Amino acid sequence: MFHLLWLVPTIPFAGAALLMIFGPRMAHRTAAFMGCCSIGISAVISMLIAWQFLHQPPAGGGYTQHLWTWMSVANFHLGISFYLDALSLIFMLVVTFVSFFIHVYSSEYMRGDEGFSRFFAYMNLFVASMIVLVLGSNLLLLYLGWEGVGACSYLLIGFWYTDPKNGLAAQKAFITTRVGDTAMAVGLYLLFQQLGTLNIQSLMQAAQHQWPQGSIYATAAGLLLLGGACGKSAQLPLQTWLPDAMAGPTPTSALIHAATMVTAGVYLIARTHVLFALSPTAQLAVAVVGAATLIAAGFAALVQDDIKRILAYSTVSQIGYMFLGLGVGAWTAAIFHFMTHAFFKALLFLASGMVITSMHHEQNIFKMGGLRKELPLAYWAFVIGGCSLAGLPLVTAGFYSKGLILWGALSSPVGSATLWFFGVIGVLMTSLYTFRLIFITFHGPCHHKPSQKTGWLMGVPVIVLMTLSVVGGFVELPSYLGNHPWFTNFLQSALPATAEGHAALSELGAEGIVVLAFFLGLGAAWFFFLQRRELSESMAESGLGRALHRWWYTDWGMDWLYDRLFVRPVGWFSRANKKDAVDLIYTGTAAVTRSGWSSLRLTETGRVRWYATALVVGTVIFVLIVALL
Amino acid sequence: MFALGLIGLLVRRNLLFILMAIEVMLNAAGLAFVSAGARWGQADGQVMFLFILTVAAAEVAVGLALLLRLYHRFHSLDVDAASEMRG
Amino acid sequence: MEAIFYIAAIVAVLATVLTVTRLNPVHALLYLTVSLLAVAVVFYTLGAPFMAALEVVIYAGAIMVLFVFVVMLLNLGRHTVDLERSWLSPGAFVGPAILAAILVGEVSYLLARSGTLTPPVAEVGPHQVALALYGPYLLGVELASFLLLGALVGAYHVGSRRAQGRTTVGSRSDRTGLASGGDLVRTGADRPSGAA
Amino acid sequence: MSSADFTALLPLIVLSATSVVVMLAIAFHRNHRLTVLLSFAGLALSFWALWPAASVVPLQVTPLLVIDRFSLYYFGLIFAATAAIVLMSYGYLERHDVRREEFYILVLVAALGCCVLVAADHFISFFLGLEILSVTLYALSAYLTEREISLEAGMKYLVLAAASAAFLLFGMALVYASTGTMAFPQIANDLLSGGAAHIWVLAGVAFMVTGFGFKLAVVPFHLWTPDVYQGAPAPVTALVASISKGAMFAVLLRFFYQSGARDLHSTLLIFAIIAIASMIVGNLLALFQNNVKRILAYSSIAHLGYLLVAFEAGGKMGAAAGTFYLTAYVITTLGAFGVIAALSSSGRDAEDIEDYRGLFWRRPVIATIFTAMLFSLAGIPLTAGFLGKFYTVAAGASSALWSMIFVLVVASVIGVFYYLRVVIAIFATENVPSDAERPLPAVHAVGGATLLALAVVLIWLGVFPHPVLDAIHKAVSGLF
Amino acid sequence: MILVWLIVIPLATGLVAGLVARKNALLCRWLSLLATVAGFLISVDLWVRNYAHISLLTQEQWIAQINVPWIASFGIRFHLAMDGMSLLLVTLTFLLGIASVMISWREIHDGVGFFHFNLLWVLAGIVGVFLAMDLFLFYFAWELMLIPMYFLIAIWGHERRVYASVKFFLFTQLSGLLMLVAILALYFAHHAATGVYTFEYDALMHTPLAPGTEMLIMLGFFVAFAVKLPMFPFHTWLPDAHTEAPTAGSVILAGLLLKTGAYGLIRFVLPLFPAAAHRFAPIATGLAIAGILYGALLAYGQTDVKRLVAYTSVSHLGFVLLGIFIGTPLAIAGAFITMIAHGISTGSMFMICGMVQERTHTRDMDRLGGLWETIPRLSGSAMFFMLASVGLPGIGDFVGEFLVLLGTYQVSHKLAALATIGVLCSTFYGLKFVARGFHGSNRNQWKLADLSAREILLMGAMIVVALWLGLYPQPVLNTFAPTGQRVDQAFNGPVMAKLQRGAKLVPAGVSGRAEFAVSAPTLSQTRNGPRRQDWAASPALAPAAALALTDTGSAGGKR
Repeated sequence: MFHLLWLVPTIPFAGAALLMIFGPRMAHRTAAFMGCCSIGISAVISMLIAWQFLHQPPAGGGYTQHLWTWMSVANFHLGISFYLDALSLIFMLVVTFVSFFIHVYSSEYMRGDEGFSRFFAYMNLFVASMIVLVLGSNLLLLYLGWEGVGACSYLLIGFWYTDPKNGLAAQKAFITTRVGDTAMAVGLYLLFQQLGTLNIQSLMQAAQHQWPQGSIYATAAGLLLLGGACGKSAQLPLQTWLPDAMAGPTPTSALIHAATMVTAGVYLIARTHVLFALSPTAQLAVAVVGAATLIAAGFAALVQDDIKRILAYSTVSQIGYMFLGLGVGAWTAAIFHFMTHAFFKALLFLASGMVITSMHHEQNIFKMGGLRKELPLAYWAFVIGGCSLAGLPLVTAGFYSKGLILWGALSSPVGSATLWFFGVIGVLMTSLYTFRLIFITFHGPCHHKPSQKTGWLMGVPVIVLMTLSVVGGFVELPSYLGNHPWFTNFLQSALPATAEGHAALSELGAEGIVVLAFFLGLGAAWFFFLQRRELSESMAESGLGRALHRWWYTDWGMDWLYDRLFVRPVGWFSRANKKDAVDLIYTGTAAVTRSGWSSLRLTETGRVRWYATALVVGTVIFVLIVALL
Repeated sequence: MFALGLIGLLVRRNLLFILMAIEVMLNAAGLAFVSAGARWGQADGQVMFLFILTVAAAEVAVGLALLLRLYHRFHSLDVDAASEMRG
Repeated sequence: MEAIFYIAAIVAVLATVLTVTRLNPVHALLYLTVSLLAVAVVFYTLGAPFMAALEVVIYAGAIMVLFVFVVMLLNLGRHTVDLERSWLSPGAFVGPAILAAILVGEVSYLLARSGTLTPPVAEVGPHQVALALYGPYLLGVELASFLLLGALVGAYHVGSRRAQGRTTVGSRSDRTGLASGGDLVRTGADRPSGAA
Repeated sequence: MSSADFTALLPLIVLSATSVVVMLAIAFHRNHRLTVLLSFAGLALSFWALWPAASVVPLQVTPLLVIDRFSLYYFGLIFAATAAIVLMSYGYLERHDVRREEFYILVLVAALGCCVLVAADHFISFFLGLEILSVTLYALSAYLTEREISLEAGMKYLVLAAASAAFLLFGMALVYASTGTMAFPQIANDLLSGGAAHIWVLAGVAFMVTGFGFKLAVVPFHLWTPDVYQGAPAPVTALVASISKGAMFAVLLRFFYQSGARDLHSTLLIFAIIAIASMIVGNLLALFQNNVKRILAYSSIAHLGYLLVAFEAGGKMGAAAGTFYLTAYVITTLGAFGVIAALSSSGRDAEDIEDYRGLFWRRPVIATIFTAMLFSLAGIPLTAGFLGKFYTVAAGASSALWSMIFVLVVASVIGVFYYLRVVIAIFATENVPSDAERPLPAVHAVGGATLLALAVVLIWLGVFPHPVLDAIHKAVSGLF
Repeated sequence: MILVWLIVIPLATGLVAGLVARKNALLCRWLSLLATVAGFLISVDLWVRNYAHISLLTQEQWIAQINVPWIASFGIRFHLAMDGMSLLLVTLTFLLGIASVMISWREIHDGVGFFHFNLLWVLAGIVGVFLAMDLFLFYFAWELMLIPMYFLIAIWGHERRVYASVKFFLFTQLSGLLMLVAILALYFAHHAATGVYTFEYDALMHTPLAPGTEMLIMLGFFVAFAVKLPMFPFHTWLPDAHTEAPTAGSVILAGLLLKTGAYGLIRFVLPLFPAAAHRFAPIATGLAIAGILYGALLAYGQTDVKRLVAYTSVSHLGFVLLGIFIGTPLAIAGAFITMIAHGISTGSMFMICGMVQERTHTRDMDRLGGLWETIPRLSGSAMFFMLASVGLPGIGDFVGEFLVLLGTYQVSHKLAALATIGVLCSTFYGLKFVARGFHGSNRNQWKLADLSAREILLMGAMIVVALWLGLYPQPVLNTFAPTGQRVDQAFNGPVMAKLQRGAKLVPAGVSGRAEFAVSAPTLSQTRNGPRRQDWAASPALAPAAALALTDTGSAGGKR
């Protein structure tokens, strides 16, 4: 079965190519069928591969499929080859399955759109790239997928291209992630220069052998890769693009900007965990970035009024958790959270898509309200997804994954109480903004009657994801619940287990605090946004409240800062120098030459006596030369 | 004398005078040859003078013919009258 | 002998100065003739009597006669003098005179640097000249004949009033040109003259 | 004079005989076509006579002329060029209402003058050759006596040429006075021996430079060039630009090489100044000029500057480079002025740049020829001009004249600009005048064929220069 | 002989096509197409037949050559020779030739014959440049290709064609003449050293030169190539020329003419003047970086689509220059791939601009916009090539740029980082191109015809080639490898040898640096890591090492 691995990215890619070439003339039904089918097949193949992986794990925990030589120059050799281990398998499975459901969902959601086949083409291309990203056996192939998903994200954010605002959002996303990619590319050069290869497995081995613990190279490489990860995963300070990315169609937001692509940074760091393990500095940086992001995004989410933006900030915040997990060496916890997050965040987005379609593309939650009765499926999806997101104890997937991360933050040798504390604050915030969203949208008075009902094509994926959001957490039960770390064990061949240090609190005790935080948040949300809504409004109206509101609303003003620092200077320079100042050198030369002409021209007076005079002057000069020499 | 011819050439606007000035210059050059020949006691200088004489005659012939044409054309002997071309 | 040389030389120079500065073409021509005659004397003192003779015969004789013919043909008289006066301001001499002076200065400096001329050694008479001319320089004579041929054809073509080919009848412009040529002042003044 | 002398002089004798025969023919029967035929036949015969002459060279024929391979090469060039001029004049003069036949006598005599210059190794023959050339050129420039500018050109040329000849003579006299000889090789003896009179020679040479410089039209003796080029009838301009300069350059080479004056420090300096100034000034003057004849005049100033770089380089290579460059230049200018002549009408020459607007779309063949000539002037490959420039730069490089080469490079880039201006007009697609707006005269068959032949030679020289290069190498060895 | 055909076919067809066009313009087009296709097939055939042993060409340098005397008195020979690099470039030439003929099918109506004459002659000139191994012949071809190009711009160009064509001509002419002077200087230097007059490439390669002389001669060559490339700050002719040229002209300019500059650097500057090139490398690479960034920023500022694309060329060719002067095998190979890939992608960009202009009669992005709505296929192609230009992995441009950067990093961290920022900047203009040109609302209500079958074929082929280069560039790399190896030996060999002999700066293993593995790569752990580490450990950058060397050289025996 392993040898079918190459089909997993190829089929979506072929689907994308066919859709691009023949799409414009295709019936929407055919296009949808083709799009869903190609992903479906590839999901099935992944499943088969996973089946075999579980039963007959490949020797050494990884299987490499070499397709062809990509480039080979001097001592630089790279292949187009795929590498499958537990880590990539998890990602592959999640990507193919979630995207399959989202494809199915989209076939109804996008119905009637002009660019229907184009949408599926892009989505397929995205899936193909994402799979290449997770399967690439070397960093460059990973980079190919990495950039590929970036491009697809750009294409999909700007999918409704007629509105320039969407285009701007798309450009912002692409450019911001590419800022990170620049760092990552430099990291690649560094790794190759130091270790002589870009093959991930050899690289990891070489790093372990050649670099001592705390090596400066490991730190540099780790930080550069972290830069890339920050860009793609929308972490501080490059997080600003993600909320704007919500300009794309909602399924896109669900798939790319929530479930899969944005977690590529997590995958990258997990993939190259050896480097981070070698460098405490780099690892700490990851953790700090994660912690800072989760708090910052939490505050930003709290004051948004656009339903998708709230979810976007929550995504940023949740990826912050994953980074925190990675940063404290809780590798498997981070991956675990990735998986559950993929489920519940996709669910939330799909549900919000249902709301938005019903509300005639109205996204402002304050113009909604009381939708509980009108849209029960969406409501329950939100409730389940929201609880999972916020970590309702015991019954939701999010609770287990987030708990694992937080326990890692507290207990691992590189972790600390401070990091843990930030995590807990994050839980409070999450619960606060999640339930704020739910209460405002679905409870309270009803402002607008929703119109159309959604069909089963949208309903089924939601239901499936609802299920997964609940049961997805049971693959890893913490010690206080019987200690069944199936997930961690499964990943053992690819990622080391979280090292246990001594913690100030017992796992159960710590978990208790987290649960407390959750309920605190829930309660506060209930109080401020359902029970005494006017209180929250008056708080927002006060001077300080308004300032804070504005500050958070604009994501801590970072867009403004970047605009002043980078965008405007570059734009100004380009515009000011549109005519190319360097050209002045040459036009200047031309002007000098021309003036030479016009002045010399005066010597041609047409008068014969003047000509004779010149003759004589010439003679005088030359005789003078003779006389002087 | 050569220099004087030169001055004449540069100063006069009347083509006739210019031709005369040229004659003076040629004559001066001829004088130089004759004296140089005399210095070396050779006939060559004088032979050269003879040819200069011939040339002077030829130049004057063509020059005066041209002068007549110009005069018919421009009704003037002013050389600057004939300076249509410039620049 | 030397005294004659110097006197003749001074006369030649003075006559040339006058040639250059006279306003009346006829006067200038006469001075030029005087200058040429003086040069003939100089030739004689330099031991070239044959050249002296030729100078008188050809230069002062033939060539000057050509000039005189032209002057007569164009009827250059008083009008020309007026015109020349307007053209010739003393200032016009300054530039050329300075240039010429520099040139003379340079040459004299160079000559002075190299030492003095040796005096003439011996007279070179017509006989020697003839031997040289028709001996080694025979080809030169032939070439001179072609020079004259060229000048002849050229002067004939350029000077001819019927320069036109077969088809032309004596052109009117020519005739009017000749007729109006009588009055130099009027026609000359018609032309835009650049003189200040 | 021995029979060998006669054989050696045969080309010149045939040429002079031709001019006499033509004159007699005119006297008996005035016929334009017959005159052209006779002239052409005479030139062809003279060309043929080079081969018998080649069998006896090198030979000093009387003290005045030396017939060696160098002379013969230039004879050939002059004959061929004159033949081309004669042929292109036919169509040109047919359109003009003048006495046409005398033109050919003058052209033949001018060619004779050039030949004498080329073969001269004595002041007397030098001077006589120069004056034969000058006197005929006065008449030729003013040949179209009904045109004011033609007369003006003749007058300007006469006054200045006579003045410069006087300078030349004066210089010669100084040289003669100090050396006691007028033959170039003997001057070398005297120069090499040094002596007190040395300085006289220097002064003499400096005066002679004026004479050379005037005929070559190099800065600062160049001012007459555009006026004469513009005023003279196009075929005459071709003559002034090609063989007159060619012969002068030949005698320049011969005089300065054989008399040893080239090796004088001051001479080299003077010519370096002249060369650099010519290259820059010539090209700058042409930049935005709108009269094609004047453009070519200014460009000729620059080209002579390039030639002087070869002269400065010296040695066999310099002489050969100069000769090759000159050959290419002669062909090119003949072609260029031939086109102008072919397109000229009776009223005026086709000298305005606007006359050529869209020419390619109206007369592709002649436009292509003109373009080829312009590219050759600009030194673009496939043309002889390119190889000429290449050879010149090579000669300069072999003598390490880097500063001059640098000026050459920069100047020729400036030069490219104004050639392109003409080319742009030729290939312009907008505002192309129709035949009614700006009628183009029919190109005369003879002239057209001549132009085509010139173009073919131009390309041939540009691609397979080998035979000509061989001939030139043999020729310049005669100088040493 | 086959090489002569490669030149003669376009030349002869050009003449014939030019003549028949008056009678039958269509025949002229078909003839031209036939000639370019024939040339393309010949070169592909050469490639396929020789592919197996190209990489083994160590003794015998050339796949094919012809060498006969031409102008014997100067020692000039008609020497054409082809190795892997020229083979690929010739193939590219004919490929883009086909594209140019096809793209002009409907665009050119006036002077069809002369147009195709020029088109084919410029191709012939370019092929000549790529094949000439006699420096005189090289210069000959170098100049020869300018004239038809000039005409293409000056006659069939857009509004400011005269200005642009003259500017183009003057720039290239001046730089070309400087190269001529340099060639001659080399020629005489070689004569002075050996007594032989020759323009032969191989012979001149080993001319002993004093450092100062070598530098000056090298600069002469360099300027010519740098102007063609074009290197900052000699680039200003390019935007004008590219913008004003007709589509085919832009394609050839961007796709081929610029490559002749890079070709010259690889073929002549590095091997002929290794020491001087090493000393000059810091300046050259600095200017390359300046070009990358400056070009990208200026491209961003443009509103004329063709001008925008033109500035991207400045930026991309900066990578080529960077790679060449970094001079490690990786970087040079990367530079070469960039050359090929840039030819394809930017050529296609210009074709797209041409198609847009043909349909809308404007190139102003302020007047375009929203084109996707009416011409999705064309816009899709534009999107693809924009992504190519932006350096999306999987498309040819990325491979080249990545290899260059990877190679650069081994020599200088800073340069690599700056150049990578250049890649980032490419995103700015790329996105602007699509956003302003094709996205947005269709304000002007354009209703246009989408790609015709001919155009689909063209674009499809270009996309396939670009993807092929991006995903499987190995055949190209293998074909280029022997050339790269020789360049590396010539460029780095002497310096390395000196390093080893004299200063002992670097341990002995470094001489193995010249190795240029082309054998089937073993993905498992071919770790030449330690060697690389040497480079890293001694922060002696290749050029810096050379600098250090000259210092030791001047210090004489003190060490």
